[in-house]
Amino acid sequence: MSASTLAPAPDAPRAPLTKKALTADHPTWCPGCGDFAVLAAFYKVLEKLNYPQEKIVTFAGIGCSSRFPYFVNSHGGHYIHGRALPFAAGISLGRDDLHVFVFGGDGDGFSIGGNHLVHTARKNPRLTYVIMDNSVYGLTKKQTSPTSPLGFKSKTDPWGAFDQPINPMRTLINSGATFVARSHATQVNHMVEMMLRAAQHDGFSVVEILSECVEFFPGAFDTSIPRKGGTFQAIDLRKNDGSPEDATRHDPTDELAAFQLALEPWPGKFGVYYENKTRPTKNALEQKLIANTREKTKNASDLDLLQKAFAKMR
Amino acid sequence: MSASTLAPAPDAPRAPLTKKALTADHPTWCPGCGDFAVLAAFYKVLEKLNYPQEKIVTFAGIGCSSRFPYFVNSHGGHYIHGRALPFAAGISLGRDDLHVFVFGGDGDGFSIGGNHLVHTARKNPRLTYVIMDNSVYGLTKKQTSPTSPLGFKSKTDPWGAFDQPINPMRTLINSGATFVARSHATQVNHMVEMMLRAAQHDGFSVVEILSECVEFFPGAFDTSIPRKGGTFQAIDLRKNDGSPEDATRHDPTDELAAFQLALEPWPGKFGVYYENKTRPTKNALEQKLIANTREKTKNASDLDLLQKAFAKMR
Amino acid sequence: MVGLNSPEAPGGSPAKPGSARTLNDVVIRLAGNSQDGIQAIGGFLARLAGRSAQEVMTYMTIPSTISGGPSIFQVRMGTGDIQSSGDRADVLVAFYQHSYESHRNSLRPGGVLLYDSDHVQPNLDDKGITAVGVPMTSATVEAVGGSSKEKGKNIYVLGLLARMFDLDVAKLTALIKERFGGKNEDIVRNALLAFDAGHAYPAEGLRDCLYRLDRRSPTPGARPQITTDGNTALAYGLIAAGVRYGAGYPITPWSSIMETLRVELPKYGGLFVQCEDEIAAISTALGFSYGGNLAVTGSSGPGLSLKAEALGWAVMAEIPLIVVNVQRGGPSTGLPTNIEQSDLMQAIYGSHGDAPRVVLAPRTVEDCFYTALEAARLAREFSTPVIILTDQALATRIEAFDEPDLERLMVTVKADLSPRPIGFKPYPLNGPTRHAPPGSIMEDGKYPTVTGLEHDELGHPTANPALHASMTVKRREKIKAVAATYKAPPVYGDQSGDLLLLGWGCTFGPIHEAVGRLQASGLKVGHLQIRHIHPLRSDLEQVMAHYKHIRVIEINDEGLYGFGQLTTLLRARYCNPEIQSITKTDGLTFRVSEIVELVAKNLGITSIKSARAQSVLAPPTRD
Amino acid sequence: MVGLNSPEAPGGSPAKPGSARTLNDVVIRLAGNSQDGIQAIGGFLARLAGRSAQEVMTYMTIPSTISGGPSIFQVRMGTGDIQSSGDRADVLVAFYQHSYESHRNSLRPGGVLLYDSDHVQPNLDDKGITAVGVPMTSATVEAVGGSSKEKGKNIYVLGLLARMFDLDVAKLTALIKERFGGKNEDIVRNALLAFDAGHAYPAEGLRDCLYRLDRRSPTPGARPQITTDGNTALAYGLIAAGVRYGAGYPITPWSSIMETLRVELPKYGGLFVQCEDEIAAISTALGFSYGGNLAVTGSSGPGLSLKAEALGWAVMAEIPLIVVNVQRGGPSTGLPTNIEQSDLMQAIYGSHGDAPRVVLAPRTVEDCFYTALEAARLAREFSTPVIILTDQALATRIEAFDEPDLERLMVTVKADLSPRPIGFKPYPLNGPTRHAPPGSIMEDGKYPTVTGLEHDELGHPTANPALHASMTVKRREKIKAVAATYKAPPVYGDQSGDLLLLGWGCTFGPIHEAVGRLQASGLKVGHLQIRHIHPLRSDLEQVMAHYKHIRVIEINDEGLYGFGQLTTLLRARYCNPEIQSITKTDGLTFRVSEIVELVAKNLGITSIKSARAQSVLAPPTRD
Ligand SMILES: Cc1ncc(C[n+]2csc(CCOP(=O)(O)OP(=O)(O)O)c2C)c(N)n1
Ligand SMILES: Cc1ncc(C[n+]2csc(CCOP(=O)(O)OP(=O)(O)O)c2C)c(N)n1
Ligand code: SF4
Ligand code: SF4
Ligand SMILES: [Mg+2]
Ligand SMILES: [Mg+2]
Repeated sequence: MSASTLAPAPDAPRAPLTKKALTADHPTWCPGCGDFAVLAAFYKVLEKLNYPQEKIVTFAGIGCSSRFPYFVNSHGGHYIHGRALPFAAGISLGRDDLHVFVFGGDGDGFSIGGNHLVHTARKNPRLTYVIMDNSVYGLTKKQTSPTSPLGFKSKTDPWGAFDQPINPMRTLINSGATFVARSHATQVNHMVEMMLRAAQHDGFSVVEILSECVEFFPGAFDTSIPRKGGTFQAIDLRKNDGSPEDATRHDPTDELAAFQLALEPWPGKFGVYYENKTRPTKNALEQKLIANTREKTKNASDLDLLQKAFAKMR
Repeated sequence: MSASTLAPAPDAPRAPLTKKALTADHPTWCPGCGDFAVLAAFYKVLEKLNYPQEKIVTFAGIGCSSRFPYFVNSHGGHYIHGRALPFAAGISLGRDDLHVFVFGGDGDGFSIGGNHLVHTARKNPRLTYVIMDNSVYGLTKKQTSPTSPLGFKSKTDPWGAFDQPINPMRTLINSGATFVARSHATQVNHMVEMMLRAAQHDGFSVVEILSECVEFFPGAFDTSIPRKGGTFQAIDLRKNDGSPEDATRHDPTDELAAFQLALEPWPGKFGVYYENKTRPTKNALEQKLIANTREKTKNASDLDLLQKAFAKMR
Repeated sequence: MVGLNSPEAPGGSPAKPGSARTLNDVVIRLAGNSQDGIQAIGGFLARLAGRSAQEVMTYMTIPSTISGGPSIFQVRMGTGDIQSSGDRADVLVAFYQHSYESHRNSLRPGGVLLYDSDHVQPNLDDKGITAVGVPMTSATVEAVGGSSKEKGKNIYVLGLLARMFDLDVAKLTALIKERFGGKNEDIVRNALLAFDAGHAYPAEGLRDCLYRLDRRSPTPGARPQITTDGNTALAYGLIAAGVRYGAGYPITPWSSIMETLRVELPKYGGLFVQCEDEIAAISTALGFSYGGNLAVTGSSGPGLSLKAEALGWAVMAEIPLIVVNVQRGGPSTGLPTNIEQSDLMQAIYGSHGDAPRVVLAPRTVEDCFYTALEAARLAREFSTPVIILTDQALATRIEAFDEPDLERLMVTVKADLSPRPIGFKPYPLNGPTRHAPPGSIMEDGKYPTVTGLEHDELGHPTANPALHASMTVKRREKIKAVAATYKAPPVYGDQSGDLLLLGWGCTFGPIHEAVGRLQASGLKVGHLQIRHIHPLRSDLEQVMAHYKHIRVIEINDEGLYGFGQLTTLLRARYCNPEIQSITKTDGLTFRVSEIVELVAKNLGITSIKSARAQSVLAPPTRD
Repeated sequence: MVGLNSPEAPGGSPAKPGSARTLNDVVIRLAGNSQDGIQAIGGFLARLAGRSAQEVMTYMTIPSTISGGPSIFQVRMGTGDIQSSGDRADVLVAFYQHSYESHRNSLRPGGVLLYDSDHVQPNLDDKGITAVGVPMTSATVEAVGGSSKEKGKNIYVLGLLARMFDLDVAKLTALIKERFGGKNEDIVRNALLAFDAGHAYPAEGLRDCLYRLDRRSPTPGARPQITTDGNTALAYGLIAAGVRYGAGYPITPWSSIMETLRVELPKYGGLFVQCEDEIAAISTALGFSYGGNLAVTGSSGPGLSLKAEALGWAVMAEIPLIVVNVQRGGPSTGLPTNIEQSDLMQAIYGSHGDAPRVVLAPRTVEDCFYTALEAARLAREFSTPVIILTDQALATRIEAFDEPDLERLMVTVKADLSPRPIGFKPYPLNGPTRHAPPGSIMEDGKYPTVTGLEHDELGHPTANPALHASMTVKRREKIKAVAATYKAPPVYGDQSGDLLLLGWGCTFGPIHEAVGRLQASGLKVGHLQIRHIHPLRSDLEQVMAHYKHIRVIEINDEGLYGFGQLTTLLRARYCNPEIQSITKTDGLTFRVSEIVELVAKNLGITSIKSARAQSVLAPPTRD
């Protein structure tokens, strides 16, 4: 089996991963942009996960939020607009030893990239996708995005947007992603918890984070910010403790319940909407195929295999 | 207002539209292909609708099913693979006087075209989309499609497909389409009814029709064909007759109920899953914008308007 | 003071220090942060010039940070033939220390540095320039009052410049009122306070730097000038051309065309759709066009790549369409806010198969308007997609030009839905393609088909070998025929001689000025800015025959074989080894001196070099 | 009988009617419906040739209906230099009346029509040919028994042909057993029954048509021949090159490469992903490559258009990748099952910005294998995308060639995940780009970034003008340097003289044969089939200098200015007006006689014309 790429044997125990080691360039976001908090939370997540630094890959499409990988000192970079997911799927499927994270915005993920989201999700490769939803095109300076609410006054809808926006949670649950959560850039602990669970999930996990664009859509998420008079409602997850009140709690393995939660009126709830721990990853399925195939060919060498294939064409 | 395109005044009453008038080339499908029945049903639908023939537009992407417009004697044609919906949206939005129908396959619509489906649906232009789902790539000769069931042995998965297929009904309901129905190519009357309702719906309407590819996936839908030992279960629609049993019937305006119906195990039910008669079409919204704008400019002539715009740049 | 940029222009009359000197044109570079509203001052100056029968050209940079960050705006204004925004500045206004440090070298020897003494400490040993410090920040706060803080600083500077150059205060005041009019009363008042404070800056402080910018009184009966940028001119050109429908997806620097059309088209009964991506955008636009109403889509580099497949469909189905591509630095995401002319080959050859289409490139802001008109005419007449290849420099720079005669130019076309007679063929082999849009009755009862498959004269798909060959010829000859309809621009400068400079797009101005300087050194030089990129105008060979050397100036790479993209096309067509390139890829427009220098070097003509060295590289300080 | 296709070949010994005559090679055209398994007979014949040290070349058409419909399969086999599938057939096997009618004219004068007398009624007045009727359908039913009906008709015909040409029955029987082996026992038995019945067809019925095809005994120690089509050769070439990952989306005629890789790669521990579209496919492949394992993606025309943007990213980020494009008729959906060479410009210029990459074009089925190896080498060595521009004709035709020496050729490369020392720069300005794939420890603690934005030597984005200029140079010079590593093919025929014929891709064989015929008429003619399309080999100018005329044979349109796509490139580079095109776009491969005729016409040399008229257009019937 020639295709695998063996990493050098793990070294002697290393010093734990720190924020300092993880910090790369200084973010070029506008002061006050919600994405700063997501970055800070992500550093914490990596500190907790303490993966070998060289095994972390952060990738993105194009957008303000997609600059994220520049600010994380890990392998990574950014690809073209809207196509980071199939790229990342290639990384993950070809290199099962890596921890792959993808970052992006609502335009990148739900507009131009919407189909890749669905098809990556149904294939379930092992990777984590964090969407920083500011309900606007930030980098291109204020056009309507697919999550812009009705009435939002952008440069392309100065009279207020009137195309029906998508519902990100519905879209994600429907996509077939095996882990779907929602968080808020003003809630650092909650973000850390959601991203941590997502990273630890064995499959395609998505966290949508409401992250305000102070430049082009200030106040977008005030209704879910307590210090601005809103309410932040976390999902009460089922504990399976047998208590009667537990039945009223949200069971994240129940797709229909997740869908119902997604239909709640704005600003809705935050937390884990859906989780499926049983569907095998594409990584596992392809590995199984490889194993079965190689069993049939009795682990023949590449040269043997190819010579046999040519012999058949004589 | 210069943009409109005025059709000549309606003529004297014309002879009703007949199958003969509607028939163009002889279909090049394989003998026995399910798409023949869809075509026959569509002729009937048009006969019933009796639109002026020149106002009917049939368009498609690429695939066996996408050859459909060649066989209908109406304005129309076919575009590139997977992109017929935004093309058709352009026809409809620019020419509100036409009746626009789009045809295509599961690959065209759910694979390469998946994102256009979602974004066209959320915009809700007035047009009808018929998907002939054979759960395989027909024209390219038997590769796995996004609706191929797990285990389907195709040329790209000779050992049986293992990527999770999409659930078309879930996908369509989630897309925001305002009319979603499902039918079966062996049930001509049912198809006619569904396509007729779709055509009469004021907005973006979709009918998914299971249509067997006898060449590359014979028997795909036998479980829903009574004469092959399967069962065809039509949806019992709510009658709003106040009867107690009516409460158990399906209410197509209830999104959650539609979603639940979509989760039923294969082969599932057939009929109208979802219908929303209240969301305005994009055609209407854009016309309203035009009307408001022109009211503000007091219906100035194009020349006046442009001269004023230039005067501001002096 | 006569600026570096017009060393040969007459009329700059030296005067004794302290008194106002008259000058033809001036280059002012405003350097600050993008929040400081320097674009606003630049805009006021440009429009003032437009209203004063002066010429004007601007240049700006966009910061690479998302919002804020260092940024400049350069204005060149005056009488005479202003074709570039100026190689070097006569006046540098520096708001911050970093502005001063980054832009000191853009100032010509002897130029004036006007700096905010609240923020900037210039090197006082720097004797090559005249440095004038003004406490811009504190003076603004003082004038306007504490609450609005430094907000009016830019308007204060505008007042200062008005004083320095004896600008028309009444016109400026009117512009300020127009701009801030609709808003809060306070805003107008504060702006005027700031302006007046700047204008009242004591003359002693500006000793040595008081000028009088030559004003022309508008020729009686002449069309008024308008002042705008290339994207705006293009958008309104499309409207004048009767284009009422469009679809697009945001991308810099295309977006502003789309934003203008989205807001403007409903006024004309049309509409513009923002789509989910560029493929959907071109598809929706093609749907509009198929419906009988010529539509527009557009993007910049990456988006044009995405449209390649659908564009090929439009070629095959022969559907009219306008595709705007505002070029920026490539490849890939490249340098999104810089200029490059590297999408030419893609515009011509970017789709698979033989997919000929028309490609036009506007040369000035004004030409953006007229190119839109021509594109629409060609698209309709030849039932073909037409690509307008504009660029980041044209898109964002401001020029003043004569207001177009809209009464004469305005186009109104309605879809022809008349019944089509028996025997109607949309794709006749021996005639122009004419579609019957949906809604048209076909009198023989046979409705037409459009497809991306090869087809017969009725549009029906066919794999007939001979038919594919003839339809390929039809599509090719159709595009060849386009050239016969061109009103191609004249050759500037010498009509024959040593050197023909060819260019395309935004380099028109700098090449034009370079011609003058090269001529001044004794060479006979002509200049042709090619607007019709594909097909090329048919008399080009004759034009070229009159010159010994032909050099093509392009902002793109010299490629694997040493030639820029337009040069490659010209060489392939004419097989003339004298057609060579002068290229660069630093993301900036060509400076006049750069062209002069590179041409001299390329031709190995040292005499030019020395001539240039004197007149261009280190011009004597004249004031 | 010596076929039309080798009029000059020796060894065809005339014999008296009724007895077997020896011949060098024969062209058999099988015409029926695609369900009839004519490809299968063709395949058997081709593999028999391969196992008999003969040469073989096939040609087939794909019906335009979805399944079924008329279809042909043509085999040319024999000894000698077989480079094309033959202009006209020596034997036509017609299964149906429509097969007879459509293909009668493909038979050379004096050729043999073998028809199924159960279905075909030929024109018996047609004296130009020998018509032999055999009740193929009923004889098969009779031999095999009613249940399988006509299923074995093709194998019956194979038996008949074996009788006619005295083919090696033992080898054919072995092939039949291998082919049907794994399946139901009955199938093998029925096939053999049908074969024997055909082979036992009474000799009287075949009077006048018994031949002996010259057999060579394999040179002792020579490598055995393999028989396969271009897509298969390419897929296995990629495997030999150590490519273990890929992603794609179905499209004809690319799909079969993807299907082979999807099935084969897991055996080697790799995998191939079927994606939702071509953009996802190239993205996934780039993800694999970024992970350190060179990957492949591919498509045909429309799919290549869709990959344009991502391909530009690969150029900018300098990520190695192989992109296969199996050309078909364009533009748009075009003629999906026909041949055309019209994606060359798009392959080179299809992405926005200056995005140089490598483009290679295999010339034969065998060369598909070796081109894959070269593509992988270049992709890795230069960290660049490489496009393999193959075509529908190569993809589907079968040739026999020497089995490659896999032991020598097989490449094994593992991603280099070794720690990178302090100071490591993935994009040094003065050295080759070398990525550190994820998993590599960076000893200075700074992890690298890849991006489609312009970047510095470390990969960090920058809008620095000078850096963009130098990185543009780096990317360009890198691709230029590729040419130095080429082992370019030799010039065939005369090394200097009157005419150099240039070609690329599938036209290798017909041009090669055309050279022989042109030489026969006294011209000195050379032939070079250009495999390295971009960059071109650097000695081309010297090669061309040895000839008076240069003509480029291309299956694409002559374009707006009269030149095919490769010709355009060559003219731009060399500015040599003697470089001209001979093009066509009828969806079919060039016939040898067509090339000879067009060259003669183009050069205005009537002497060739008459020479050709004799030897080519109307060769005397020799048997
Ligand atoms: C193919 C392509 N189309 C368009 C663009 C321009 N573009 C860059 S980012 C962006 C969208 C940004 O919005 P979002 O993804 O929501 O990210 P945000 O900036 O809001 O974080 C667009 C349209 C591009 N780079 N490439
Ligand atoms: C851009 C592009 N990619 C791929 C193809 C090849 N192609 C043609 S039809 C088709 C899919 C057919 O499947 P489906 O849409 O399910 O239609 P069916 O033939 O099954 O009715 C594909 C992949 C193409 N024409 N264009
Ligand atoms: S524009 Fe908005 S999203 Fe972008 S960096 Fe600024 S605040 Fe953040
Ligand atoms: S291949 Fe399948 S889908 Fe296509 S025409 Fe034949 S039966 Fe129908
Ligand atoms: Mg956003
Ligand atoms: Mg299908």
